Amino acid sequence: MTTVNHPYIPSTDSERAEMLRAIGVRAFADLIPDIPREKRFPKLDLPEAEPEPVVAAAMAAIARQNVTPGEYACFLGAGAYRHYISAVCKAIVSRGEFLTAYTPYQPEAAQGSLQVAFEFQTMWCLLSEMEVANAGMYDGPTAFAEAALMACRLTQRQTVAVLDTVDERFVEVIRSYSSHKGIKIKIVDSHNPALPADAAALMVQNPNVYGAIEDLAAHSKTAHAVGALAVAHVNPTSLGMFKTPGESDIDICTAEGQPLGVPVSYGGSYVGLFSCKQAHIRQMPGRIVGRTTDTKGRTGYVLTLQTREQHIRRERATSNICTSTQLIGLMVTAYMATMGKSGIRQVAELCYQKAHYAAVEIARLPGYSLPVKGVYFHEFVVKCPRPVAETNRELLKRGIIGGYDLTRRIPNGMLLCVTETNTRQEIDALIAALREIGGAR
Amino acid sequence: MTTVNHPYIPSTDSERAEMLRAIGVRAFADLIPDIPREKRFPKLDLPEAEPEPVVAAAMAAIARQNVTPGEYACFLGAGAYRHYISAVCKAIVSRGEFLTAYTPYQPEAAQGSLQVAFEFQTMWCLLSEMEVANAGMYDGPTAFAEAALMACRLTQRQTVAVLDTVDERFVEVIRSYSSHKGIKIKIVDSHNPALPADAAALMVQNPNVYGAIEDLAAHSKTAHAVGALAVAHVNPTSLGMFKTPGESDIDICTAEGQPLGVPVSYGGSYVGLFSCKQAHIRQMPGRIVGRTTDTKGRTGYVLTLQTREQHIRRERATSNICTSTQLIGLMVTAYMATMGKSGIRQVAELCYQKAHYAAVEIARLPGYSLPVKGVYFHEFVVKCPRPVAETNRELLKRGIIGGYDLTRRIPNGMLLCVTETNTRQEIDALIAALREIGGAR
Amino acid sequence: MTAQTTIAGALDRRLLMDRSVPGRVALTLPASDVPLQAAPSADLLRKGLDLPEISQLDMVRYFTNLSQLNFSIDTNFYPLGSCTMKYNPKINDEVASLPGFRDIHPNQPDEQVQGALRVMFELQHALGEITGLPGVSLAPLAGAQGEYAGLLIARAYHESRGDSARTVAIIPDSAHGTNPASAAMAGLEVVTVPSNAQGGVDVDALRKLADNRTAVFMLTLPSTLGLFEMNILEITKIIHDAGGLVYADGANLNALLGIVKIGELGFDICHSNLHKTFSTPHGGGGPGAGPVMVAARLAEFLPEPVVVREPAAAKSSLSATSHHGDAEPVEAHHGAKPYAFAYRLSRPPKSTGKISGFHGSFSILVRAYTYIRSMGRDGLRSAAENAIINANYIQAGLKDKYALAVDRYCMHETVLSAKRQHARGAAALDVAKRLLDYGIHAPTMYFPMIVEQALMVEPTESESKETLDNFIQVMRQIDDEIDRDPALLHDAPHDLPVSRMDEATAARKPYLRWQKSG
Amino acid sequence: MTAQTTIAGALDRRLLMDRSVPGRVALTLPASDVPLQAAPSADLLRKGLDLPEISQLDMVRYFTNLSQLNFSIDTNFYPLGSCTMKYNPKINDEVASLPGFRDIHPNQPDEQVQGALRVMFELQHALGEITGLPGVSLAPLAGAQGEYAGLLIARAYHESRGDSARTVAIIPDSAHGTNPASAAMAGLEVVTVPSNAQGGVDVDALRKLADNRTAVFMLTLPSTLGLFEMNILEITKIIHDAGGLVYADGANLNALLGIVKIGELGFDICHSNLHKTFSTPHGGGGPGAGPVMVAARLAEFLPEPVVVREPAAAKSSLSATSHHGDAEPVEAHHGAKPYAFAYRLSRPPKSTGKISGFHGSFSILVRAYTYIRSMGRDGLRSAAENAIINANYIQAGLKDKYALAVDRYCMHETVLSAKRQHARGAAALDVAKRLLDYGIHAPTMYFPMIVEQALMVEPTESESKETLDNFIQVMRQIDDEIDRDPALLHDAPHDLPVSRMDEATAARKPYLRWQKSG
Ligand SMILES: Cc1ncc(COP(=O)(O)O)c(C=O)c1O
Ligand SMILES: Cc1ncc(COP(=O)(O)O)c(C=O)c1O
Repeated sequence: MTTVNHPYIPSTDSERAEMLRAIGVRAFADLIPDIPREKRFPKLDLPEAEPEPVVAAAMAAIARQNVTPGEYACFLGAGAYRHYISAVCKAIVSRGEFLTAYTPYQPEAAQGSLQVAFEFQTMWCLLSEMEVANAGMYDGPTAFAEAALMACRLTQRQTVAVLDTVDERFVEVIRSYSSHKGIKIKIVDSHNPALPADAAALMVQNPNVYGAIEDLAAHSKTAHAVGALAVAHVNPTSLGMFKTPGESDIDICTAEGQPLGVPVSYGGSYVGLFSCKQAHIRQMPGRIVGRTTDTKGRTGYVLTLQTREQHIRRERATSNICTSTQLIGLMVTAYMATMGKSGIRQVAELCYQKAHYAAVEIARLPGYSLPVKGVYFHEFVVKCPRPVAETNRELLKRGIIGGYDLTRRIPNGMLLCVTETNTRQEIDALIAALREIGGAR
Repeated sequence: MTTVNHPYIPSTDSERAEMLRAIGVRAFADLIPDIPREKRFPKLDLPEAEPEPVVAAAMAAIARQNVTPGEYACFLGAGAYRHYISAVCKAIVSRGEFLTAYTPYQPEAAQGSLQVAFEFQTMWCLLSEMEVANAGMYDGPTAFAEAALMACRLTQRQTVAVLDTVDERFVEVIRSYSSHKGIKIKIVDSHNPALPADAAALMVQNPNVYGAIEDLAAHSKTAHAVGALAVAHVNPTSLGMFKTPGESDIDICTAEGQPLGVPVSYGGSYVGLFSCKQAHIRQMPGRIVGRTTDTKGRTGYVLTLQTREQHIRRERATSNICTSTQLIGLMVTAYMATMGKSGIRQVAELCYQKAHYAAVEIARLPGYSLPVKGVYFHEFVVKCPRPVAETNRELLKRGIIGGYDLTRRIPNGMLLCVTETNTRQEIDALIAALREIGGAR
Repeated sequence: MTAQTTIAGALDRRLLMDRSVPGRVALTLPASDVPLQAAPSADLLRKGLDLPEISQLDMVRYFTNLSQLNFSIDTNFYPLGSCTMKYNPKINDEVASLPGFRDIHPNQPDEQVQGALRVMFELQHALGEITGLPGVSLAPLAGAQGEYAGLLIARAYHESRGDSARTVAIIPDSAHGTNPASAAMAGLEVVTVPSNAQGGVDVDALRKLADNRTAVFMLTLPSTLGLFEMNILEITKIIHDAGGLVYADGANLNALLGIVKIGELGFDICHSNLHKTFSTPHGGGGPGAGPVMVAARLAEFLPEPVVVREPAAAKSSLSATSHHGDAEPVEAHHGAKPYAFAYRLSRPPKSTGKISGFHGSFSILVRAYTYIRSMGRDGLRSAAENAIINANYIQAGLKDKYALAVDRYCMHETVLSAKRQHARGAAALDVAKRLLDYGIHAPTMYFPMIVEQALMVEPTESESKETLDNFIQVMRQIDDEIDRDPALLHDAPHDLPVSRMDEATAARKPYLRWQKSG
Repeated sequence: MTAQTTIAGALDRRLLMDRSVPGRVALTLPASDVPLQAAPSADLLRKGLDLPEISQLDMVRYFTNLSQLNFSIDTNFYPLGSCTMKYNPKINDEVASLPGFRDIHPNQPDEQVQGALRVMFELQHALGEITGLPGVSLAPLAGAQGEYAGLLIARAYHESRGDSARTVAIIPDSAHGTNPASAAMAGLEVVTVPSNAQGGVDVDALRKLADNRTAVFMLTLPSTLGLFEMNILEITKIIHDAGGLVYADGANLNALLGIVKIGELGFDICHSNLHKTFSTPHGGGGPGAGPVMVAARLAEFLPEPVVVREPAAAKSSLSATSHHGDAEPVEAHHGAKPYAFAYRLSRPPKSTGKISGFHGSFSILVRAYTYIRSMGRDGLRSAAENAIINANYIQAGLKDKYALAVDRYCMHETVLSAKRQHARGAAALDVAKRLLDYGIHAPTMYFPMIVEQALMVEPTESESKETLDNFIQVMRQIDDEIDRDPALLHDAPHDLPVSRMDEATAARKPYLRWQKSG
């Protein structure tokens, strides 16, 4: 029996002894007769416990080993976006009662989490103009992939058509999620999307991998023409301004929730947003919260439609998802609520304005051009005179974290993202730096 | 009527109009007939409202204009001390229910704050080994000054003897607090404290202005011999190790609470700790929380002995204090509780060990000496070969915030403070830097 | 009720020491990393040390549960008169906890803390601007200390003129208790002037009291009755004519922001409670900050420190015209070169001296400064206007049921009298306690003392109309309950962690700390 | 009850949209600072946008009040079996919110995020060490995704050997629902193996099922009955002999830390729920993280990314021997010079690919890493031992009143059966709901499904003996209440924000979002 006195373990030696006595054993080892003796108590090649002040200092030192946006101007997007998060949101999210609760299986003891989830569903429906939503998925890409599976279930078909303007990252996740179910993925030309007749879904990203706005309504028509569902994966911030999936007759809408109040945090934890038409709810994956009444007629909220889920339906469940991302959902809820009607719109417009200012100015620089046509939101591709990695290294020297390297699609293509967090000063510095770097050869 | 839409002001124009109608006036100005017309609505030379993202960025930029301990090694003490504050304490203190409550005048709606204050009183009594304590004063120096006034009330005398090893800063505050009441301050020689016969109190600081330990028991005897009270102002961290005021027969004990879990925060907000012998409670200043029962016999806590206070007794109150420092009291409470029996002792010992290591090593450096004899805790005076301001400037270039300039008492005297937050690496860097700087001439 | 309970289902109110178990720890510290040093002799050391021994989880759970026993702005409407329980913006807390503010040491030389000094300097400017009294010291740690500082200034002023017989402070009977208490601390004799029927100062009485012994007249503006003094210009003239100074207790400054400048009414000195008007959190009873503002001719007496700016760097004040980039004015502080710095702490030439440990309630000052920037000049005025409208709206909604202390338009708060309710069997206390059952904090009760059965209601501008409407409805319903079921009031509150407390016993047999016995 | 109430004194449960008032704002944003750009054509734009309009105070108050309706670890004992509701250290949250972790972008090149990659690399090492399975990918976002990733690896392994007829997953009847669900997603046919009378796997039945179609056998260890499989070595051998792989559902890893390494028992693959064993907050249902660990020979199939270290910088792993200064290994990243960097993201040669958006649940990974450093090797073992002792202590204190699913010493949790209580008129549900009245969260109910009236109790190591004693007492008292006053159970909970909910109607007529009607 090791006897470590640790802040996270209250029992003292004498208490442990007392408990063992009450249990009726002499030593701890008597409690684990089934563990093969020769395998017990292996040596762990791990350091000894570090007191909190040591850990705190060590972790701060490690954190400083990263180049941190905020200290550096940052124009990276491509799936994760920097937006201002109000102190109000942080205060709400740090409440221990939200942070340290479990999934609300006991509704009487979890009305806080449940009502938040109901607000989340509500506001995501309002923002996407879809009819119903679930309480969140792991992240955007997995939500998109689950939408593909859902479309296959709904149509009883096994082919998923993916527009060629969808990010490869998403296609990979869709493949991981579907490959062993015999589902085939077909990449279709965005300019002339020819869908196979047995397509379960047409999967669209909006804005697409180049940051450009897709014609969702047209894609819906294309899908519906062959009896497929239209699935759109959208940037939620863009909905503050652009036409919604709901208005475009999209059947299933997913999104990466991160831009709505979630720190970029090296890519996680995020939350997938998922909404669809009312008719399809019983094939929706994930947790769903519904309103009902208690024995005294009081309004309250519960997890509902649980028969879709793995803990009831097991191998026939709509998804294997169990622990989801409720806390990140809370961040998104607090964010949407705090930004509200005017704020969400304003963020979208600021992003649009600043990105366009940057794009127009960069396009004027010798050697730089904007190779992708079409309307864009807050991301756009710049063709650079020098390789992107090289350009970015030069930018970093000037205190700027540059854009995302899209060379795989466009030679020397850099996807730049500008949000409301980028000041004009930063944008002008970027422009000046690009001019300098571009001309350096 | 200005019509600013502001996050902190919910009413909209139409609601305001509705309310004015309900009140029965046509315009806001109708509500302020008593304000001289010609004085109304002056121009304020202040900027326009800044949205939260702007304020947040601006304040972060201003904060970066400071040289921040933590980024720099820091050996400053002299009244404010850097100690490790657990994340637990920060989490507790940031709870909105504590942060945004008022003084607990309605006990039924404030049992949280009241029980915390009772814990505060308890733990400060336990730490100082005094019999009773109040719920906190503005800060250490004002607590010390109020103790002088209390001693005058108790003894009906008008002279306060202050040991010459008490920091001038404290003497100034005592003077501000007492001068217009006709109270005289007499500075007495610490080696041979000759008290005037009409002394109300002997005021002692421990550790004293040089960081050295005073013989509190001897000072108590000296005071009591002339019928004066012994008042000790102590560093609470030192009580983790050194003999207590209680054991030394001190009558009134005060302390700066800051070292117990309060950020140094450029000198405020802090909290004054105040404890005394049971016999004197009715002359104690400040808020006091007591235990009692409710109509159903349940235990609870209330503000008590309020007849001492200004809101009841007005000009005959024991003090004018009203808003005090309950939240800082909470920080101290959370800190004492989290450190607990072993932690408080261990912090004191770490401070002692590290300070002594530093002192011994610095004393070995050519040109440096320790001019003050006696036992010290975590501060000590170093006599430098070069002026302190100059030495500190040199230290800063090497990433070190040096000591407190005590030249007013000791030529080239620098008061250095070493706490558990200073790593050996930092201390060794200080020693190396002092060697280098000292020899530079 | 989600709290920790006992086996009997009651709240678990045990104290930490009762939860303590030898050997438990909530935190550990690293071992010493320096060579072992000689210990001090044993007789210098303390013997035992009794403090709680609790695990970290139990610590968090204890305090989290305790917090939920509180009413607070973050959870409840809190119309506590005279206290300005307005919203405390979260961004202010976030800013105050930036390492560059939270971790700077009060003994760092001025050149290392230019950011902090800039905040203080610009806050001084803003407060001077808002009050019309340009001399500002941020040193006082709360309103009462601001008063005391102000009175010390008044005394120093008279003494500097050889006018040292002025030892009387005239104070209205409606004043807050700190006013006479502060005056007494300052060695002044307190003389009370009565209020007139309209809740103002009895001017004739004042005229009789004002003479060559008058050091200062202290007036709360708006008054503790929530009224703007109707004879204000006459009053300040009377005092000035008698050679005295006029002090404004600025606790209620929230009603005057951008509406009128105290200094332009003839006041010489005032304080402001930043924890009221400037939205810093009350923290369950502090910390506060009570800066003192004075007319230019009194600035030389201000308590230290005062932050000054070197003329060289004349740009960055928090003003409409000269407000510049926030990262500008001070040079970076790296490397070897000496700093260019602009702000420094100073001691006014005839300063009344030091009244607190360091430079004031800095963490509160930072919050107040952040608030002022967030509000801007129009936002501040809007705050005052909405605070006044909200108070009058409540007054209008209740005056048929609850008597008014004075039937006039009020400023930021309305003082009701529960005398009719009292006549029907329910005291102001009962009404107040019954409000708690509705999740609304009680108004200030029995203050000002000159009003019978006073209930002082201050909604502030940060409450919404629905919240006010709900309050009005509840107050009216409570009035109904007196006749319907008086026990609802007498036994209130019903559902809180405790019912009414035996305060008499608490005071008679003070039990002020945990005792081993339990 | 200190919450916001309606005029009727009930909780105010209105939703944000019901509280919305046109024109209110909780936050404002600065105007654009760039020249006005051409707007997109109107037909590309959305029409209306309905979202709440609420003031900032009302927003804070709304969410703060909501939070108080929850039970949570920070406020209550939460003995929820299979969920490991242990203490979530506050320092972990503080670390995760350091700008250097919180604000780094997932698309930053490796050389810019060496700190982050180091955390991931060392966490991989630690998890490999704890489980004895050295191949680690941190990509999976929760336990269920870890399972799925593991099953994809199993499939890829068999396929890489041309053994593609292996399409069966054998799963015990006691398994968690995610196991069969994940297997189905991976295109495997699920075959169930029954449990034996001692709660272990029916070895004979397993032997019959294991054959050349067996892709994988999934076993939860300790099992969902809280038992360590008594024939574990035999079982792993049976599967291996049949050519299958053995998967460990590591949801219950908390019982094994430093007690036994899963890999040494013959398991090939496992996942671990960091949000359970490694104390990251459950957040009301996630986010979690479910890293997958595999034997060395399977490492080439791991999902991407995996963090690798360049041999050049062979120092800083989180290991007993080579753990060095935290600020060391990576060169500073200022100025012009190219970085010396050691860690990079990589894709294993035969990777099953990408299963989530970026690099895993980073904010959770940081917390788990911090936890492991805080515990150290002895602390981890101590956690497991104390978790096991605590569960057995509860079991011993209740077994005379509540039947045990299996009467053996348990591991970290004990599965009680309320069948005797059920016979007397109170179901497991009633007991569970009644516990809520005592401020204790309900145990997991009716799981595992093979146990009648199951109540699965997992106290964890972070609860104190008093808390356990109180729980035992309360459970015994509840048992008494069945005969004394059964309504206490049937109508429970009594004092919570809601009583039992009509879940049937909720599912029959789904009401899933706010509607204008209300
Ligand atoms: C009118 C008035 N004056 C003075 C004060 C004293 O201010 P403080 O509590 O900050 O010391 C108060 C505070 O309650 C007050 O309401
Ligand atoms: C035994 C077991 N397996 C798997 C899981 C699934 O893990 P997660 O919820 O993280 O997806 C759980 C979680 O409840 C569990 O208890």
